[in-house]
Amino acid sequence: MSMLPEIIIILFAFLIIALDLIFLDKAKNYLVPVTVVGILAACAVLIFNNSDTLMLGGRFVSGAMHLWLKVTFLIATLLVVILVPESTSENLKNRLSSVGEFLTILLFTLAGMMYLVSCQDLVTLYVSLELATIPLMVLSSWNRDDQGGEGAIKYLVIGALASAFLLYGFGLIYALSGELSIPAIMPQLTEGSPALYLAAALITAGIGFKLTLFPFHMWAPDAYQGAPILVTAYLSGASKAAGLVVALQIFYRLFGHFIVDWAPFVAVLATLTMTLGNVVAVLQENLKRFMAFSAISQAGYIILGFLGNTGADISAMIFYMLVYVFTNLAVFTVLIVHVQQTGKETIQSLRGMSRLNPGLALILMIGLFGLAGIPPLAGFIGKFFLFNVAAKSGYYWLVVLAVLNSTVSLYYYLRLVRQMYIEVPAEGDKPLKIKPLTMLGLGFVTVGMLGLGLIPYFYEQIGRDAAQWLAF
Amino acid sequence: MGLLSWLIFIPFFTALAVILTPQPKQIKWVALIGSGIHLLLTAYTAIKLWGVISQETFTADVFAKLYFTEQYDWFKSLGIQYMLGVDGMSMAMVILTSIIIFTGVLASWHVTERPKEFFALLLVLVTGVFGVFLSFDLFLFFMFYEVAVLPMYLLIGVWGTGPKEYSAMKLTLMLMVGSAFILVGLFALYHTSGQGTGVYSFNLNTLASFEYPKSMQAWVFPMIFIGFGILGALYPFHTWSPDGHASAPTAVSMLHAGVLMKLGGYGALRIAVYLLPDGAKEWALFFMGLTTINILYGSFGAIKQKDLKYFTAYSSVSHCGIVLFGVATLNFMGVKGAVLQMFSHGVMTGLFFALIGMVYGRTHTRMIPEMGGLAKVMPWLAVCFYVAGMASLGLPGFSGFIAESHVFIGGFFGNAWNSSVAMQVMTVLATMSIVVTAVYVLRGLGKVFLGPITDSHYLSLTDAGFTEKLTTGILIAVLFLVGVFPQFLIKLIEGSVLPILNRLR
Amino acid sequence: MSLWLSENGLFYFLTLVSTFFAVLCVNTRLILRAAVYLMAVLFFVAGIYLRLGLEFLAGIQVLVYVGGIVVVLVFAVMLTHSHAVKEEKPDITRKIIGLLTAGLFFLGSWWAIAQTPALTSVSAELMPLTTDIKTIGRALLDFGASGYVLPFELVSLLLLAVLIGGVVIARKDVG
Amino acid sequence: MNLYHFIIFSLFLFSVGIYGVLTRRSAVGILIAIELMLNAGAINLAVFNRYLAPDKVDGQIMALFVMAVAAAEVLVGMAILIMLFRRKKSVDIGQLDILRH
Amino acid sequence: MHDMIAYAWLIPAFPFISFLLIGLGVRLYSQKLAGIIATLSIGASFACALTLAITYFGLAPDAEGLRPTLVPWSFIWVDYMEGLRVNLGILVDPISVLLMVVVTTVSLLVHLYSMGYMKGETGYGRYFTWLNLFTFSMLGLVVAPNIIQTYVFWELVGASSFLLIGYYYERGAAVAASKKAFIVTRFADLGFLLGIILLGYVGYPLYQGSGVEGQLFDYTYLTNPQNITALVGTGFLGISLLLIYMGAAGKSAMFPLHIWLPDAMEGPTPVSALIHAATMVVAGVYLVARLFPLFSTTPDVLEFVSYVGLFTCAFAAIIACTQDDIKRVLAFSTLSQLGYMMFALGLASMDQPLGYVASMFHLFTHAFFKALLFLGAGAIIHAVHSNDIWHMGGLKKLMPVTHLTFLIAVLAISGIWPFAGFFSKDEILLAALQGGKNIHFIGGLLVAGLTAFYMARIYFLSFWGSPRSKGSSHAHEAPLIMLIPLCVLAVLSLVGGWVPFSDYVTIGLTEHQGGHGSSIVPILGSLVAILGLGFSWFVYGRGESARSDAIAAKWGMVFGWIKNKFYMDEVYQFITHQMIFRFVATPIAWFDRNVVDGAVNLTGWLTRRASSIFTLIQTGQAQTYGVWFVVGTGVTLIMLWFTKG
Repeated sequence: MSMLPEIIIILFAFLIIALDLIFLDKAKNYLVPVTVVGILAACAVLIFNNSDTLMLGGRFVSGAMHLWLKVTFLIATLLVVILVPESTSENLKNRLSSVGEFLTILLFTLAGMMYLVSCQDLVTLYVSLELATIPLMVLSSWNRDDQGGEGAIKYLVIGALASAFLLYGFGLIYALSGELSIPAIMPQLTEGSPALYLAAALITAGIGFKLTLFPFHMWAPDAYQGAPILVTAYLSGASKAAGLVVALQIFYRLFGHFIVDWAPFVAVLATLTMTLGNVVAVLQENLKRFMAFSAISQAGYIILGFLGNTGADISAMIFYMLVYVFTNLAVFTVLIVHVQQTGKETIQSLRGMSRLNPGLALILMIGLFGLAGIPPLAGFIGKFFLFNVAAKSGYYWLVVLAVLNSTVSLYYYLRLVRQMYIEVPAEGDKPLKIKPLTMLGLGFVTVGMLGLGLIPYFYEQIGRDAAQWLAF
Repeated sequence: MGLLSWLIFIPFFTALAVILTPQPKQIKWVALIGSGIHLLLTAYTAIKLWGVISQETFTADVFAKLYFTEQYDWFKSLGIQYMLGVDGMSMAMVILTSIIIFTGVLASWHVTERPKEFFALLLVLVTGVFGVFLSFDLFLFFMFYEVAVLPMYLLIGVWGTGPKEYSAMKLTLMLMVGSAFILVGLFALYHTSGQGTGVYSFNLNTLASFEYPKSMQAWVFPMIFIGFGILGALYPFHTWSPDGHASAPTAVSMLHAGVLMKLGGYGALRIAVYLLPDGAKEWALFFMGLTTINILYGSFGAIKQKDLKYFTAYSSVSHCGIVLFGVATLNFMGVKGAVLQMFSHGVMTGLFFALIGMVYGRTHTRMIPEMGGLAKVMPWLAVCFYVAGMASLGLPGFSGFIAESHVFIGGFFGNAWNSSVAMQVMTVLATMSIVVTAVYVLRGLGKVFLGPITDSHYLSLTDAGFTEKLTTGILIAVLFLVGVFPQFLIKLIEGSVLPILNRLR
Repeated sequence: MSLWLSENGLFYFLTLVSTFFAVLCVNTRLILRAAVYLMAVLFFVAGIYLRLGLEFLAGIQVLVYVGGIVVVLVFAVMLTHSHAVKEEKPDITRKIIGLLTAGLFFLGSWWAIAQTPALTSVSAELMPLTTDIKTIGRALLDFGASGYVLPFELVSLLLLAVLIGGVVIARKDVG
Repeated sequence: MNLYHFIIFSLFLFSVGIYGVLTRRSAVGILIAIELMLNAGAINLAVFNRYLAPDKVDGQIMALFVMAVAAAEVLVGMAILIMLFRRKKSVDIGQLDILRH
Repeated sequence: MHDMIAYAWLIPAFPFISFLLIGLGVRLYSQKLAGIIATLSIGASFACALTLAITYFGLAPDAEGLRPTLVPWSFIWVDYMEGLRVNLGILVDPISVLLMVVVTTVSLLVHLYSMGYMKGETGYGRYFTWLNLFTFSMLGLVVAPNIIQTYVFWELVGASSFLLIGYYYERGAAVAASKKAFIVTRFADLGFLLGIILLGYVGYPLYQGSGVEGQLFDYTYLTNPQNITALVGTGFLGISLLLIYMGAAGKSAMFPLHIWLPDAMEGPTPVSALIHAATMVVAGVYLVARLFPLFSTTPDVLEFVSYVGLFTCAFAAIIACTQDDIKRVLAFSTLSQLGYMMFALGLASMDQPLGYVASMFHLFTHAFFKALLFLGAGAIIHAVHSNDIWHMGGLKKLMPVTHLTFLIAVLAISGIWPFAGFFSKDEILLAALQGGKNIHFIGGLLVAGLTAFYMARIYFLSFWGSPRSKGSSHAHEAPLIMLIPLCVLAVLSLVGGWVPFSDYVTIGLTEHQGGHGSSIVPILGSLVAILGLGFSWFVYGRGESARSDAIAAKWGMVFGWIKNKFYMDEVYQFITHQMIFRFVATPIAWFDRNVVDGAVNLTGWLTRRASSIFTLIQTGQAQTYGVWFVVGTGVTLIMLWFTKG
C-alpha cells in the first residue's frame, strides 16, 4: 500500500479538525505536536517501505524518485509546523489565530503536493495542483488585515488566470493526443504542430506562475509580503518545490523529447528570472519582500537544470531543491522568530543581532551564505552541479551570467550580515527567546545544510533514482 | 586523516577550540599554540619532502609528481575526489602561510574587541588557504578557494578601520567575480576533456592528460588567468587591494597581502599555464605587458601615498605584478622566480603590515606627514622597517633580490614562442621598478622614521614589546635565510616547475 | 432560412447568443447584471452540451455552475454592496490595454490552431455516442486503469479545505 | 458545426474572460470573468471528447472536475472579498496597491 | 705559507662576524666594548690581508710575468639554470690582493681614528656596526670571483654607505643626502644589472656549447682569451660593457652621476675618509679593471671611459677651487683624482697596459693621502667645530702634528717629488703620452696644476695667517688616538710612491721607466705642481683675504656658476620632483583613485540604478500583473515557435 503516507496525512488532518472541534481551547497546545507526529509517521512509512508500486491501475505510482520529492515536501511542512508555536504565544503582536484550521489546511495542501508527485494523468495532476495552490490563497490572508487581503487577491487573480491557462493547455494536449494519462500521451505527441506549441506556452505560463518564473512571477512579492511570515516560508519552500514537480512531470514526461529544442527558451527564461530576482532584491527593505525576490532568483537557478535532458540534470535540480528547502527554511526560521517577537519586518531591524543572540545570527548567516552559494555549504555544491548541467550543454555565457548573478546575490545577502554583525544593536532590543522545538528544528536544518553537501550519498542516490525515474 | 589533511584542518580545529575557550585572555594563547603546532608539522613535512625531492630528478616528466597523496572518492558520478597532494611549489606556499599565520596571531596580540570571532575567522580563512595549496582536485581547489575569500568580509567589516564596509564589500565582490571566471574555466576544462576522453574527472593530472583544442584554449586561458589575476592584483583589477588593505586590521592584511594574493599567482600557474599550454603561449605577451604596467604603476603610485597602509598596498600591487610577470615569461627561470617572489613577497608584506600595525598601535595615525623621527623612540621597529624596506627594493642578502633577479633574467632570456625583443623591452621596463621602489621606500621611511621628531608627545612612545620582537624577528630571519641560503627553496621549487615548462614544449 | 432550421442551425444560434451575452457580461458597469448575463451564457452552453448529446454534462453544468457558482457570485455581490454602487468609469488606457492583450491572445491562438491540421480537418458530422451516464458514473468511481476515483477524492478535499478556510477568513472577528 | 468552430467559440469565450479579468474595476467582476474562462476550458474538453474520442468519457469527467475547481475558486474569492470589504468598504481592485516596488 | 691563501676567506669573515656580534648583542650593553671589538676584527683581517699579500706576491710569477688567479674557496649560492650557477667565494689575484690590503689598512686606521672622533656620540655602537658592515661588504666586493657576487656586494656597499651617510639621522640634510646617494647609485646599479643580464643572455648560447668547466659569470671564464673572442662575435658586447660601465660610473661618481658625492659629506668625517676617499668610490675603477680584458676588446667604450674620466677630472678640479667647506673641497678633489684613474684605464689596452698599471698605482697611493687629508680635516673640524675654511686660520702653531701630516698629504696629492702622488700621477701622464693621447696628457697636466692650487689654498687658509674665528683661536691638538692614524698615513703617503708597483700589479709585460718621454714627464709634472703651489701662496699665502675677494669679484658670474657646482643639483632636483613626481606619480595616484576605482564603483552604481528601475515593474496593480502574464505567454509561444529549430 504505497499510498499510505498520503492517507496518514489526510487522516491526521481530520484528526486535528476533530480535536479542535471537540476539545476547543483545551487542545490548543496539543495540536502542533500531533501534526508533527503525523508528518513524522508519514515520513517513516515513506522511507522504510519504499518499493516501486503501481496502484489504482496505474493512476498512482510511487518509486524511489518520488520518495525524494515527497520527503522534500514533508520536511518543508514539518519545519513550518514546528514554527507555529513561535507565532501563537500570547505576548506576540500579530498572533496567528485559529491554529486548528490553519494546520488542517496545511496538511491538505501537503497531501495535494504528494499526490502531485505520484499522479499519472492530467486530471489528477490538475486537481492536486489546485489542491496545492488554492488553500494557500486562503492561508495568505490568514492575518485578515489589509496587506493580507491584498496579497491574497493578487495571488487569486493571477492564480486563477494561471489555472485557466493550464486547463486550456491540457485541453489542447487532450485534443492532439486523445489521451489523458501521461504515459499514453507522450507517444502520441510526435510532430510539433503550432497547436502543440500553443499548449506548451499555456502550460509554461501555468508552471511559471507556480515556480515564479520571470513574466509570471509578479504576484509573488506582494503575496509573500501580505501573507503571515509563516505562510511566506511555506510558499517559498514547499510551494516552489511543487512547482518544480509539475515542471518535471510536464517537461520531461509530457513533452519528453521536445525539451531538447526548448533549451534556448529555457536559457533566456532562466537569465531573465535570475537577473530580475537578484537585481531587484538589491534595494528591498522589507524582509518578506526581500525573501520573495531571493526565492524568484533561486527559481531562475533551478530551471538551469532543464537545459540538459539526462538523468544527471534532473538529479541536479532535485538535489538543489532539497538543499534550497533546507537553506531557505533555515533563514526563515530565524526571520520568523525575529519578526514575530519584534514585530518589525525591515532589514534594519536585524541590527546588532550577533551581539544579542549570537547563535541565531550565526545560523542566519550560514543560511544566507548557503543561498548565495558559498562553500562548504550544500548551496554551493547544489549550484555547482546546476551550473555543470548548463556548461555541459554548452551554455558557457549563461554560466558566467549565473555566477555573476550569485555574486550580486552575495551582495544583498551580505547586507543582512552587515546589519547583524557590523551594526550596533539599537537600545531597547532584547534577546529573542526560542522554544525548544524551534531549537530542534534549527539544529536539524543546520546539519542538513552542511551534511547534504559534504556527504555524497544524497546526490549520488538521487542521481541513480532520477535515471531510473526517467525510464518510467 | 593523513598528514596533509592534518595540515589543512589543524587551523580549523584550533578555530573550534578558540570558540570553546571560556575566558577571552586564553583565546590568543590557544590560537598561538594551534598555529605553533601547525608550524612544527609544516617543518616536519618540509624536511620529509626535501628528503624525497633531493634524490629525484625531474628533467623529463610532464605531469606534476605529487607526494604523500590522499585520494578518496567524493562525488563518484561526477568524477570528484577528495584528492590531496604536495609538491615543491605547494610546500613552499604552505611554509609561507604557516609562518604568516603564526606571526599574524602574534601581531594581533592586542585585539580586544570580540577576540573569539576574530581568531576563529582568521583560522578558518587560513584553512581555506591551506586547502587550496594542498588540493589537486579542481572542485576541492575551488571550494577551498571560496572558503578562503569569504571570512575577509567579516574580518574587515567588523574589525577594520576607515570606510570598512565599503572596502570589505568591494573586496569580497571583486574576488567573487574573479572566482566566477575561474568557475567557468573549470567547467570548460571539465567538459572538453570529458567529451574528449569520455572520462569525466576534476583531477588535475587527468585533466592535464587531455590535449585541449587550440580554439578552446584561446578563450579559456585568459578567463582563468584573469580570474586568478583579480586576486593576484592584475593591473586593471587591483583596485580592491589598496582599500581592502587600508581598512583591514593588521593580521588580516598580513594574511591577505601575504598569502591570499599569492593564491592568484599560484592558481594562474598551477591551473592556467599547466593545463592550457597553447593558450599560455598565445596570451603570454599580452599578460606580460599588463603586468609590466602593473609593476611600474604600483611603484609609481606608492610614491605619493599619504597613508602608510596605502603605501604598502601599492607596493604589494607592484610586487604581485612581478609574480604574474614571472608567470607570463613562460621561461624556466621566470616561472621559478615567480614562485620565489610569491614566497619572499609574502614574508616581506607580512613584515611590513605587522610593523605598520605596531606603529599604528602606538601613534594611532597612519598618515606619513603626521609622523617623523620615530627612530629615536622606537629603534627596533625602525631597524625592522629598514630591513623590510631594503628587502622589498631587492637588496641582495634578502630573498627579494633572489626572486627579482630570477624573474628579470628569465624575462630577458625569453621563451621560444614569443618575440624576444618585445620581452626584453618589457623586462627592461620592469627592472626599472627597482629604482622607483628604492625611491618610494626611502621617501616613506625617511619621512616616518628619520628627521627631527615632529610631535612632542611621540617622545613618550615605547619600543617593541616581546611578542612584537618575536614576530619581526621570525620574519626577518626567514627573509635573511632565504636571501643567503636560497638553495633549499630553489631546489624545492624546481621539481614542481619543470613539468609545467616541459608541457609547454 | 434553411440555415436556421437545418441541423447545425441550433448550434450557430446557441454559440452566437452565448458570445453576445459573454461580451455584455464583461462590459456592463452593474455587477448584478453581469452575474445575470453570466448565468445566461452558462445556460446556453448547457444547451450546446445537450445538442452534442452530453446530457449528464449539461445537467451538471446547470446544477453546479448556474445553481451553485452564480448564486455564490450573487451572494458576493450582495455582501460587498456592489449592487448598490455603480462601478466608476474605468480609465480608457486600462480598457485599451485589456482589449489589445485579449485580442492579440485570441488572434495568436487562432493562428496556432488554424495551422494544425489535426484540429481543423475533423469531419463535421457527429459519430453516434456509445457512452452514456452509466459509463461516466462507472469511470468516475472505477479503481481500475481508466478510473478517476483519485481526483474525485482530491476534489472533495479541495472543497472541504476551501470551505474551512473561507469560513475562517470571512467570519466576523471572533478572535 | 464542426470541431474547428467549437474551438474558436471556446477560444473567443476564453479571450473575453481574459479581457474581463484585465479590465473590470470590481473584484467580483474579475471573479465572474474567471468563471467564464474556466467554463471555456470545460467546453473545450467536452467538445474534444465528443468529436475525437466518442467512445471514451475522459474529457467529460475532466470537465466535471473543472467545474468543481471553479466552484472552489469562487468560494475563496468570495471569502477574501468579504473580508476585504469589511475592512476597506470597497472592492475596487485599482485601489488595492499598497504592496508595490 | 700556502695555507694562508686557503684561509683567505677569513679576511671578509672577521668583519662580518663582528658586525653580527656587535649589531645584535654587544652595542646594547656597552658602547665602548663594541668599538674595541670592531677595531680588533678589522685589525685581524688586516693582518690576514698582509700575510696573504706577502705569500701571494712571494709566489714566482709565471712565464710572461703574470701572477696566478686562484679561487681558493667558494660555495654554491644560487642555481638559476644548469649553466647559470652563481657561487660566493674568494678570488685572489694581483688587484684583488692590492685592494684587500688598501681597504683593510685604511679601514683599520679609520676605526682607530673614529674611536677618538666619535667619543661621546649617542649612536657610538651603531656607528661601528655599520662601519664593520661596510668593510665586510667592501671586502666581499673586492674578492668576488664572479660578476653576480660583485653586484651583490656592490648593492650592500651602497646600502651601508646609505646608512653611514645618514648616521646623524636627526639632521634633515643628512637624511636627504643619504637618500640621494642611495637612489643615484641605485639608478646606476640598474644599468649594471641590465649589463650583467645582457652579457649573460649573449654569452649563454656560446657557453652552453663550449662545455667549459666553471660558470658563465665567473671572471676566470670572462677574462680568458678564446671566450672573449667568441663574445666579441655577438656584437652586443659593447652595449653590455657600456651598461656595466654606467654602474661603475655611478659608484665612482663620474660626471653625470657625481652629484651624490659632495652631499655625502654630511656623514661623519671618518666615514667620508673611509668610504668617499679610499674604498667605495674606487669600486667603479676596480670593476673596470677587473673586466679590463673584456673592455680592451671594445676600444670605443674605452675611449668613452677615458673622455668621461678626463672631463670629470677637469670639471671637479675647477669646482674644488671655489668651495668654502673643507670637506666639499676634498670631495671634489676625490672626484678629480677618480677622473684621473678612470681616464688612465681608458688609455690602456692589452698590449699597452701602462695606463692600467698607472691607474692601479694611483688608486693605491691616492687611498692613503686622500684618507690622510680627510682625517686631518676631521681633526681640524673637531677642533674648530666648523667646516668653513674662512673660520679657520693660524692652526700651524696650535695643531703642529696635524699641520705636519696635512702638509705631507698636500704635497703628495700635488705630485711633489718624494711623495707618493708624484710617482703615480707621473705614470698616468706617461701612459697618456705613450698612448699618443695628447689631449689627455695636456688636460692631466693642467689638472695637476689646479690640484696643487686648491690643495694649497685650503692648506694656507686653514694653517697659515691669523685665526679668523673664536673656534680656531683656541683650537687644540687632536687626542693621541686620532694622531696615530694620521702619522701612519703620512708615512705611507711618503713611502707609497717608492713601491716597485709594476712588477706586482700588471696585466701584461711592461717596461717600466722605459719608453720615450719617460724623463721629461716628471719634470713637467713637478714644474706645474710648483707653479700651482706658488700661485696659491701668492693669492692666499699671506693671510689677508683681500686678494681672493678681488679675484672673486672680477670673475663674478662665472665664479658664481662654478661655486654652485654648475647648478647640477638643481637640475636633478627639477627632473625628479617636478618632472617625475608631479607629472607621473601624482597623476597615477589620481588615475588609480578616480578612473580605475571609479569603474568599479560605477558597476555598483549601475546595479543599484537598474534595481530602482526594475522595481517599478511591480506596480502593485493586480491587473497589470495579469497583462504581464498574458503577454508573457504570447512571447513564450513566439519564442518556442522560433527556437523550434
